[in-house]
This record gives sequence, structure tokens and C-alpha cells, in this order.
Amino acid sequence: MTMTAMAKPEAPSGCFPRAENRCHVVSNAPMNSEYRLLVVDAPETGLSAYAGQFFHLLCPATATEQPFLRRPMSIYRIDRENGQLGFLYKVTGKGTRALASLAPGDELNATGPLGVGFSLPEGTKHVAMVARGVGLATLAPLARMARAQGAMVTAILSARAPEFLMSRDELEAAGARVIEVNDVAGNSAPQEVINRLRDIHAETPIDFMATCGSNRLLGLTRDLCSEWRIPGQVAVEAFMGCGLGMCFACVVPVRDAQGHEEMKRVCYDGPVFGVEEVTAW
Amino acid sequence: MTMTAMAKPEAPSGCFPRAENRCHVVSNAPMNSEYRLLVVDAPETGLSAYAGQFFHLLCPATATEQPFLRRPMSIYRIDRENGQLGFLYKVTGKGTRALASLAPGDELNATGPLGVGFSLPEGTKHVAMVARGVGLATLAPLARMARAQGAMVTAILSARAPEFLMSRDELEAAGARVIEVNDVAGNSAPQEVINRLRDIHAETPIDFMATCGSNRLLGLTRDLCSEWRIPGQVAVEAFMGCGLGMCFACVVPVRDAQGHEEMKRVCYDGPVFGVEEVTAW
Amino acid sequence: MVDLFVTIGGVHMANPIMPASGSIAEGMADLVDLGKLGAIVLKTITPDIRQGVKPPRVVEYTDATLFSIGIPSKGPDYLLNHTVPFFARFGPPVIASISADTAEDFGTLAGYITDPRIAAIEANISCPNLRAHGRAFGMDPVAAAEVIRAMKANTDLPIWAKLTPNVGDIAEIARAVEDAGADAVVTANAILGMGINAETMTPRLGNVVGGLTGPAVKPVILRMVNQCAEAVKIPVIGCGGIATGEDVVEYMLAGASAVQIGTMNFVHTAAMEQSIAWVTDYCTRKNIARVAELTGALKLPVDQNSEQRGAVAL
Amino acid sequence: MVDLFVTIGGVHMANPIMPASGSIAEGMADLVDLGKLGAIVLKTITPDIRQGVKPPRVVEYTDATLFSIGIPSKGPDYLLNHTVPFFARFGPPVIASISADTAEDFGTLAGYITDPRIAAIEANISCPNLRAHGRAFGMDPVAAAEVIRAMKANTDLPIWAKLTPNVGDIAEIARAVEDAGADAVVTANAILGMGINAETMTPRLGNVVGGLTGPAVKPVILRMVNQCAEAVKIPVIGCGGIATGEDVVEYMLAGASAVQIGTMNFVHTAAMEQSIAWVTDYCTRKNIARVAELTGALKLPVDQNSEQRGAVAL
Ligand SMILES: Cc1cc2nc3c(=O)[nH]c(=O)nc-3n(C[C@H](O)[C@H](O)[C@H](O)COP(=O)(O)OP(=O)(O)OC[C@H]3O[C@@H](n4cnc5c(N)ncnc54)[C@H](O)[C@@H]3O)c2cc1C
Ligand SMILES: Cc1cc2nc3c(=O)[nH]c(=O)nc-3n(C[C@H](O)[C@H](O)[C@H](O)COP(=O)(O)OP(=O)(O)OC[C@H]3O[C@@H](n4cnc5c(N)ncnc54)[C@H](O)[C@@H]3O)c2cc1C
Ligand SMILES: Cc1cc2nc3c(=O)[nH]c(=O)nc-3n(C[C@H](O)[C@H](O)[C@H](O)COP(=O)(O)O)c2cc1C
Ligand SMILES: Cc1cc2nc3c(=O)[nH]c(=O)nc-3n(C[C@H](O)[C@H](O)[C@H](O)COP(=O)(O)O)c2cc1C
Ligand code: FES
Ligand code: FES
Repeated sequence: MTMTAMAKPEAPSGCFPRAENRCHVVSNAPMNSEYRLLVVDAPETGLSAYAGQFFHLLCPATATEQPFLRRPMSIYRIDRENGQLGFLYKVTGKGTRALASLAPGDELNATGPLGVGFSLPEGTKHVAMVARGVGLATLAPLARMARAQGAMVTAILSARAPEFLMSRDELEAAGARVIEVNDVAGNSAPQEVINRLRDIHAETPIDFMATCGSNRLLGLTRDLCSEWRIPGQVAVEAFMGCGLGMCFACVVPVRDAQGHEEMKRVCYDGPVFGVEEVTAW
Repeated sequence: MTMTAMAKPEAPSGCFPRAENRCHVVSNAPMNSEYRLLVVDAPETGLSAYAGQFFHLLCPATATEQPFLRRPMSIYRIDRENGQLGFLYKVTGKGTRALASLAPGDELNATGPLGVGFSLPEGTKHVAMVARGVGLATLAPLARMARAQGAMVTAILSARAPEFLMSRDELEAAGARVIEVNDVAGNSAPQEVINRLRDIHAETPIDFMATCGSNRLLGLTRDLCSEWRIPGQVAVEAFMGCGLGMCFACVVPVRDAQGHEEMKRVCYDGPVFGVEEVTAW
Repeated sequence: MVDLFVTIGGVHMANPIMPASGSIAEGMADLVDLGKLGAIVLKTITPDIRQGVKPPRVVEYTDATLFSIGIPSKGPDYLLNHTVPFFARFGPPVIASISADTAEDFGTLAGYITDPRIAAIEANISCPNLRAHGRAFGMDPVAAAEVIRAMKANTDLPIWAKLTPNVGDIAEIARAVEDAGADAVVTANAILGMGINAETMTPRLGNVVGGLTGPAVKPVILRMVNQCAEAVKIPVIGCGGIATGEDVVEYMLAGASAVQIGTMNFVHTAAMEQSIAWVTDYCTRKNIARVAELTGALKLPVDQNSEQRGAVAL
Repeated sequence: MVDLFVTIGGVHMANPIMPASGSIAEGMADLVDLGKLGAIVLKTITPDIRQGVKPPRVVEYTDATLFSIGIPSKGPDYLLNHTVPFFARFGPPVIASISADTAEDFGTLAGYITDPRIAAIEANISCPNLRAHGRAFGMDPVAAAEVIRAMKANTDLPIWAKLTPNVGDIAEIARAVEDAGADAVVTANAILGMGINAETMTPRLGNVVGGLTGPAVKPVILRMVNQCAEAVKIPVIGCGGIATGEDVVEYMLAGASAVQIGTMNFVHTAAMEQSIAWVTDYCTRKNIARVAELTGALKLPVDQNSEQRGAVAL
């Protein structure tokens, strides 16, 4: 049994824990030259999402883009009070370009919440998270989840340059301590990050780590977790067909405690896995 | 040799009489609940169109419509002075719904001018035209052409009800005498129209007739032309692939003087044929 | 009230709409009431346990997808102990789907999974035949018939033969499996295709080739359904590019007695339910009492025999 | 400067891009400088004069079309007296295309139109073979080879065999025509399809079936080009769904030595010229000196033999 499997919600019979949520766009503003924040009013089922889960978004057809499949996006903000969900996305190809065309009031069909998200062991005291690029989107709600469970959160945010860094406010609002590193300042190399984490650990022992978005960060997280004998989790990405565990397109090799490798579905068995389970992806 | 073939322009070598004209939309306003008038700024080649020719319009992709093939539209207004072309169209399916989404300033890719249009025998004195529905779009520029050649023009416009009648202003501006008939008033039945035309002919002899848009009108025009021994032409419609005489999708059976029937291309051999050539379509 | 019931190769269905093999799994039950479907067709299993092919496993086109998965399989015991019980509780008949490397293995596996909770077995004969240099069983009428005979010899369950569209004359294969005892044909599996990335000069799929599916294939498979329906007496199940109830009606008019929806389940989980509703409305407004009346109701030109429909003349 | 020259089955071309048979006619010269094309492929003619099939002749899909025209033909004299002179003046080699009801008639017609202004003859073997119940010559390796042999016996012009994609194993047909002496294969003609109007319950085409063409078919034909290129030594000309220069590159990587563009000429008359420009840019930025180097340059996984690419495993 993998650790992540514990978090899988049991489907109450006769009711549907996931749905094609028909949401209304509240805002869809650029955060910087690459990223946008899409905020939508969401129905009940959508709002049941938790950190690490994702939605499969039906990107609208536009004059230039007609994406056929949905696109997976991590849940970045779950605002149950205002009935809103937020997605932080990078405009890269036709699906995200189409998403960028959504205007307030437009409908967004968002299937979810999907997948197995983060599960924080009870009694966790200090969560350290390291993320780069759009990986931040996935970790922000984990900060809130951890604070709600009474844990302290330290987030190391890595970026190419200071201007590409995002989510500082979102994370600080969630109650996390935020440390920024970037390639321009030269303090984002793995060894630098490891040193930083060792210092932090020496100050206040870290008992859970989370990461996503880069193989390098996964490597260093796995090493530190194993050294400190603490659990760690990683949110993985893969090209998806269905997002619902049906097509087996999104598989990654996952190793169990006995070293057996098996192809697991990022959308259904993940996207969050134990750091020791995932080899490379 | 059919009469219509006379009008086929010779391609001057090294220059191209037709083009994918990249036009800019000036206006695209509804004329009534069904019809819209699309006015575009057009380059030189586009403006060389004459009555009865058409353009093959690349309808833009929208969120709901992605028409693949172009759509043929008769040239409704050729305004060389202002460098503009006008198309009068009925919103029926996905191509025309997509056209309806064009806003001023948008680009319209219009291949043309295409096909063989009307050719008025020299010395024509009185042109009578009968049209119904969107057929009016095709005949309006013929009125201008006839007036410019010094002929008088009488246009009988037929519609389901008075509110669906269009182009009166356009035709009157072209110098045509306009007579309206409609199904509600009960004066649009073929026999009624024939009687009207006989009266007109008795007053001022008609020496050329033109029609389009309905098999019934074609039938009565053919009969009167043969009775009065005058030439008549009809603009024909057919589903099109290429619009350029290449795919042979748009054929209609055409009969020559000897009674031989041959499939001819509406887009290249037509769309205007002699009334005696076209059987049914 | 429109009567939506159909009986397909020994299976009684409340309506003619079911998922295509490999297009639903347990996750679908989290969103869709599977009790409303005509039948529940399970993903193909093999006798052995397989992990499938190297990713990437999917390429996207304007209205099609190219998937290459490689039939990951947890084997027959997992099917009987987990998959069948999971789906059997929803009510509609459960159809298992199997594949194997040889005709004998098809037979053995069919016998092994014969179980009262399974209403029929679909033979996925689009997979490579190890004895024929990797060509699919379904590309050869003799090999296809052998598979069906081996299965019939080992089970009393109805056998549906799922044909591959990667053949010249699909009617010939349909006739061969009918003669071998198949109770229905499913027309068809995916069309073999390839995607290339010009920038990297590499295939887009880990497995190089995959199956083209989704709305773009409909005109091709519709033609094949019509050819099969004219060739055999057993029911034909249409499968290829169905997205809406209108597509379902088109397939039935072409000769299908029921249909399967595949790729569209990935995009719109409501596709099957909405199709059932659309077909019901269609029959109502057309005054068609029984949906089964649609089968083969296409009005063909009287002056054209079916031989004139066997080749392209452009 | 990128060297765009290619030699295909005896024909020297300034670049590898040409129209597919039936996709251009005289009207194209009103918009496009035909002198820039690699070659000019003419519409198929038959020995007799034909009017073609009953309209409607075209159905539109999201990124495909289904056409059924029925090869209207004005016969060989019109070809020699009007069509060839019209197109010969533009400069690029002119390729005639022929079809007939029997292999002998193919041979006779090829001999009849042999003319110095024609650089090669394409054999459209997708058309129905009267001796085989309307199945296409190209669906049977024996019949396909007979056509090529009959043509070779009657003319010294290079013969390009235009294959039909409506077969199970296109490599087998490619090998058969190569053995019979074909100088190149064109892969491929259109995929047989059918369109139905659910509301009227009638076929959408006057001829019921037609040929599916346009971007949607690219993944299927790309796979077939790859299969043919691996099977034969003569050049393979790719044809199916090409819209852009990127598509041209994909086809060449898969094994094509040249390509033909069909349906897209109907939508964008500039498609061929723009493709030539795109391919030139691509080679420039990739430092590819000769476009011919692209042929077969696809980097395939080393651990996969071509047999593993013969069937769908989903
Ligand atoms: C579980 C999960 C959560 C994600 N969360 C976020 C997020 O919060 N913010 C964000 O910006 N991005 C996120 N991504 C990545 C995002 O899905 C891709 O950037 C997006 O699909 C790209 O689509 P496109 O059409 O714009 O790009 P294209 O390059 O045109 O996409 C072409 C194809 O590749 C797939 N694809 C391309 N890049 C990726 C990728 N990195 N991962 C998976 N599939 C990809 C697309 O889905 C599509 O099928 C997530 C991915 C996964 C799997
Ligand atoms: C030479 C010519 C001139 C025309 N001029 C005009 C005009 O000035 N104003 C106007 O409103 N309409 C005109 N039409 C008809 C117009 O082309 C069609 O109404 C239009 O193509 C419908 O496209 P759609 O996508 O909106 O409809 P859909 O019904 O969605 O079209 C589906 C397919 O059917 C074809 N089609 C549908 N109706 C017709 C038709 N009546 N004729 C030809 N093809 C059709 C379309 O091109 C398309 O391929 C003309 C047609 C021709 C052949
Ligand atoms: C991801 C995926 C997995 C599939 N798996 C199977 C399978 O296991 N067995 C099978 O017979 N067909 C399988 N198919 C084929 C489908 O059942 C169906 O025949 C095909 O997708 C065509 O239908 P569609 O166009 O509606 O998708 C699969 C298709 C897809 C896209
Ligand atoms: C309208 C039309 C007419 C065609 N006529 C011929 C023909 O006469 N001879 C032939 O070999 N192929 C003919 N074809 C097939 C094309 O040459 C080409 O093989 C096919 O359209 C696939 O290419 P595409 O997807 O680029 O269109 C025709 C295709 C179309 C659409
Ligand atoms: S995307 Fe279909 S199984 Fe994960
Ligand atoms: S539309 Fe292609 S020939 Fe007329």
C-alpha cells in the first residue's frame, strides 16, 4: 500500500464525488508575461477539492485554437467561503492559449476534482516545500492545508529570475514563510538549496517535504527525506487523455517498497506520489 | 459555344485575374432577422468583379463553428469608388453563422472574383429581372451594369412577406424600377408574375431577362424568353468544393442547342448560364 | 414512449449505447450513472500481466486522437475478483474483452473467465498475432475465424468479434467470423496511424504507431459498418468517432444494431447519457416506436448496387 | 542556399512539392504561379468520355472532406490537345494520370498518350476493377501488378503507381508494383468513407460512398508512407492531408521523397507555395543542405523492429 493511496476518497454510493463542473469565470488576469490566474465560481462538487488534486479543463475553441482533449491543471486556490476555485497556468500551447481567451462571465467546464492529492501525516509540525515554475501552483493549497493542521510551513520558491517568481503573496497569506531563490542571484542551484534546507532543518526540524515541477528538486527532496527519515511527496505531471484513470495514457514508472516497478496512472493513482516511489519522469 | 462563355475573361499572362483577397471588414450589419450585409475594403483584384460573379469566402473559425471549406457568395455591391465590396447573405448554417461573427476591422480572405457572370448583349434596351430571397443579392449589380450600358431595368422582387423583402433601395439607387410581390399579398404566384411581366412587356418591350434563386422563377423566365424570342440568363447555385473549376463538385446538367446534356461546373462554366441551357437544379 | 431495447448477439440491453472497450474504468463511476448504459464493456485483458508500451501514449489532433497504450493488463484473476464485481453491481450486462498471442490462448482465456456475471465476451482481434509477424488476427479471415472457433469451443457465452478497420475488405472478415460462430461483430477498432514531430525528427508516440480514434474517423467506420451489415446476418455494433446521438442514429441507419462510444468519454463524460436522450427525442419526433427500426433504415438510391460502393472514384 | 531538387522515378523536380491528381485544373493558373511547383500532376482521365456521378459530390467535416466525383473525363485526345499544352507552358514536368476498367485498357491508354511533353504517367489504381466486382485494382497485389506491367509494355515513360489506402497491408501492394516495374509509388489516394444525414435518413453523397481527404487523414497515410518506404527501393511520394510545410517535412521524415497536396488547394490556393517556403526555412535553420536528406531521416527507437508497427495495441 503506498502512502498516497490513503488519501483516496471513497465514493459514497449513489452520489458522485467528481463532476463536469460548469463554472463561471470571475477573472483571468495575467500575473506576469507568462502566467495567468484563472478564478471561477464553482459548484459544490468542484469546491470539495483538496491540495494536490487537479481539474481537467475543457479549453474553449477560438478562431486559432481548437484543442480536442481537456488539459489538466492543479488546483491553486480553493476558496470555499466565496465558492471560488483558482488555477495558475503558464501559456504554452494551444490549450492554454485557448484558456487565456476566457473572459469574465464565460463558462468553463472543469471536470474534477481529480486524482489523489497530498496527505499530511497527523501530527506533522514543519513542512518544507520546494518548487519551481508552475509547480508553485500545486503547492500553494498545501500550505493552507498544513497550517490548518497546525504545522509550520517553509516554502523555497525557485525561478529563472526574480520577475518570474510568483505566489509569494498567496503563500504568505496561507501563513507560510517564503524564501526566494533564482538563477540570476545564483542561489537556486541544488547544492545551494540543500544547504539552505539543512540550515532550516537545524533551526526547526522538518518532518515532511513536498515538491513538484522539476526532476532536480525531486532528487534533492528524495535525498533529504531519506537522510532525515521523514516522509516526502511529489506532484507529478504527464500527458493526459482522460484524466479519470480510464485510458492509461498518463503512466509513470512507480517503485514499491520491494523495488517492483509498475506503471501507474498520474491522473488516478497520483498525481501525488511518495518521493521514494517515483524514479524519473 | 454557349452565350455565357463569351464573358470569360482571358488571363493576361504573368498576371493573375483572381486572388485570395485579404479584405478588411467595414461593416457586417443585420438587414432583417435573416439577412446581413457584409461590406469590406478590397484590393484591386477583388474590385475587378462584375455582376453575376462570386467570391469564395474563408469563414473564420469561432468557438462554435469551424467551417473547413470556403463558402460561395455572389457579389452584391461593387463600389470601385470607395474600394469596397458588399455581400448580402442569409444566415443558415455554420459557414454563414461564422461570417456573422466578423466585426469591423477583422480580416476576410475572399478568393475571387470567380466564375462567369452576366453578359448583356450590346444594344439591350429593357432588362427585366425576377428574383426571390437571396437571389436579389446576385441581381443588384446587374441593374447597375445594365443602366451603365444604357438599358432600362425593371426588377420584380418576390418574398414570403413584405418584411423579408430586401434590396429595394440598392436597386432603386442603381436606377431600376422596382415592383414588389409577396406571398402574403398573394401576388407572387408564377401566373401572377407572368401576367405582370406581360403587361410590362406590352408597355415597353423587354429584350433581356435575368433570374436566379428559384426553379419556379427559372421556369417562367425560360417560357417568356422563348415566347418573346429574347435572351435570358440565370445564376445557379450548387454545393462547392474549390470554387475554381478544379474539383468538379458543383456540377449541374446543362443542355446545348443540339440537346446534348453535359455536366458543367457552376463555379467555372457558370454560375450564370443561359435560361435555355439549364434544365433543373 | 420509445422502446429502446435491443438484443445483440444474445445480450439484452435497455438501450443500444455502451462504452467501447478501454474507454471507461472504475473512475467513470465517480461521475456517471453506469446503470443507465445499455451494457458495460470492459477493457481488454490478456492471459498474462502487462505494463503496456513506453510513453508518450497519446497525440492530439483537431478532432481525433492517436493512442498507443499496449493493452496493460492485470490478467484474468484480477478481472474476475475485482473488475467484474465492481461493474456488475450497476445492473447493465457486463461484456468482457480479451486478447491473446495465439488463437488457442484466446480459447483458453475465454474458458477461464466464463462466469455468470459476464454476459458476453468481446474478442479483440486487432492485436498482433505472434504467428503472423505481428499482423493482427483481424487482418486475415482464416486467423480471425480460428480465434472465434477456439473461443466457442471453450465457452457458452456469446462471442462478439471486434474487427480491425486496417483491412481492405472488412465484409470478408465479418463473414469469416460469422461462419466461425460469432454472435455479433463490433466494427471497428482503431485505424493504425503515426505521428511525427518535425522539430525533433522523432515519432510523437513512444510506440511509434497508434490507433486513430475520435470524430474524424466516423466517415470511414460508418462505411465499414454498412459493408458489414450488408454481408452478415448477425448484428453489427458500430464503433468509431461517435460523439452525439445524431452519430448513433447515423450508425444505426447504416446497419448497426447498437453502438459503442470510445474517445468521446474522455472529453465529455456525459456523452453516452446525452446520446441516449438525443436518440429518444429523435425517435419521438420521427414517430419511430422502437429504436431497433432504425437499423439499416438508410434510404439508398435504387439504381446503385452495393458493388458500386466498394471503391473510391474521385 | 538549400538544394530543393529531387529526382523521383525518372522525373527531375525543382522541389518536392506538387499538386495531387484532381486537385488543380486550368483555374489554378488564374491565382498561382504554376512555374514554381515541383511538378504538375493532371487529373485522371479514362479512355472514354465520362460525366461523373450524381451530385451532391462533397460533404464537409471539421478538417476533412468526403468527395465523390466519379472521374469525369474528356478522354485522351482532349488531354493531348488541350490539357497538356495548357500546363506544359509553365515549365515544371507534367505528369498525366490515367485510369481504366481493365489492365489492358490501362496499357493501351498509356501507349496512346505517350508524348514528349509528358514526364511520367501516374496509374490511378484506386478505381474499380470491372473484372473484380468493382474492387479497386490497388486492393489486390496481382491486379495492381498487371496494370503496371501492361503500362510498361506500352510506354517508355516512367510509371508512378498511385496506391489505394483501402487495404490491409499497403507494403505488399507497393512491393508488387515495384516488382512489376513501377518507377515510384504514390501513397495514397483517398480513404473510402460514407456520410449519412440523420434527418433525411439518406446518404449525403449522390454516390453514397466517397473518398475522405484533408488534414484528418494525415496520421493514417503517414503510417502507410512509412510502411511503403520500408518495403520498397523505388521512391515513395506521400499524399494525404498535407496542409503546411511542416506536414511535408513529416512525410519526408517518414520516408517520402516528394509529396502531393490535394484538398488544401481548394481551401488555400497558396498552400503549395507556402509549403515550399516553409520547407526551405526549415532546412536552413536545421542546417540541412539538401532537402532529399530529409527522406527517411525519422529517428526511430532502436529497440523496436518494424514488425512491431503493423498492428494497433490499445
Ligand atoms: C496533474 C497536472 C497538473 C498540472 N497543473 C498545472 C498548473 O497548475 N499550471 C500549469 O500551467 N500547468 C499545469 N500542468 C501542465 C499543463 O497541463 C500543460 O502545460 C498543458 O496541458 C499544456 O497544454 P497546451 O495545449 O497549452 O500545450 P501544448 O504543448 O500545445 O500541448 C500539447 C499536448 O501536450 C500536453 N502537454 C503539454 N505539456 C504538458 C505538461 N507539462 N504536462 C502534461 N501534459 C502536457 C497537453 O495536455 C496536450 O495534450 C499540469 C499537468 C498535470 C499533468
Ligand atoms: C455561386 C453562388 C452564389 C451564392 N450567393 C449567395 C449570396 O449572395 N447570399 C447568400 O446568402 N447565399 C449565397 N449562396 C448560397 C451560400 O453559398 C450558402 O447559403 C452557404 O454556403 C451556406 O453555408 P452554411 O455553412 O451557412 O450552411 P450549411 O447548410 O451549414 O452548409 C453546409 C454545406 O452546404 C453548402 N451549402 C448549403 N447551402 C448551399 C446553397 N444554397 N448553395 C450552395 N452550397 C450550399 C455549403 O457551402 C456547405 O458546404 C450562393 C451560392 C452559390 C453557389
Ligand atoms: C485509450 C484507448 C484504449 C483502448 N483500449 C481498447 C481495448 O483495450 N480493447 C479494444 O478492443 N479496443 C480498445 N480501444 C478502441 C476503442 O474501443 C474503439 O474501438 C476506438 O477507440 C474507436 O472508437 P472511438 O472513435 O469512439 O474512440 C481503445 C481506444 C482508446 C482510445
Ligand atoms: C475532388 C477530388 C478529386 C480527386 N481526383 C483524383 C483523380 O482524378 N485521380 C487521383 O488519382 N486522385 C484524385 N483525388 C485524390 C487526391 O489526388 C489525393 O490522393 C487525396 O485527395 C488525398 O490527398 P489530400 O488529403 O491532400 O487531399 C482527388 C481528390 C479530390 C478531393
Ligand atoms: S489520463 Fe487517462 S488514465 Fe490518466
Ligand atoms: S466547386 Fe470545385 S469545380 Fe466547382
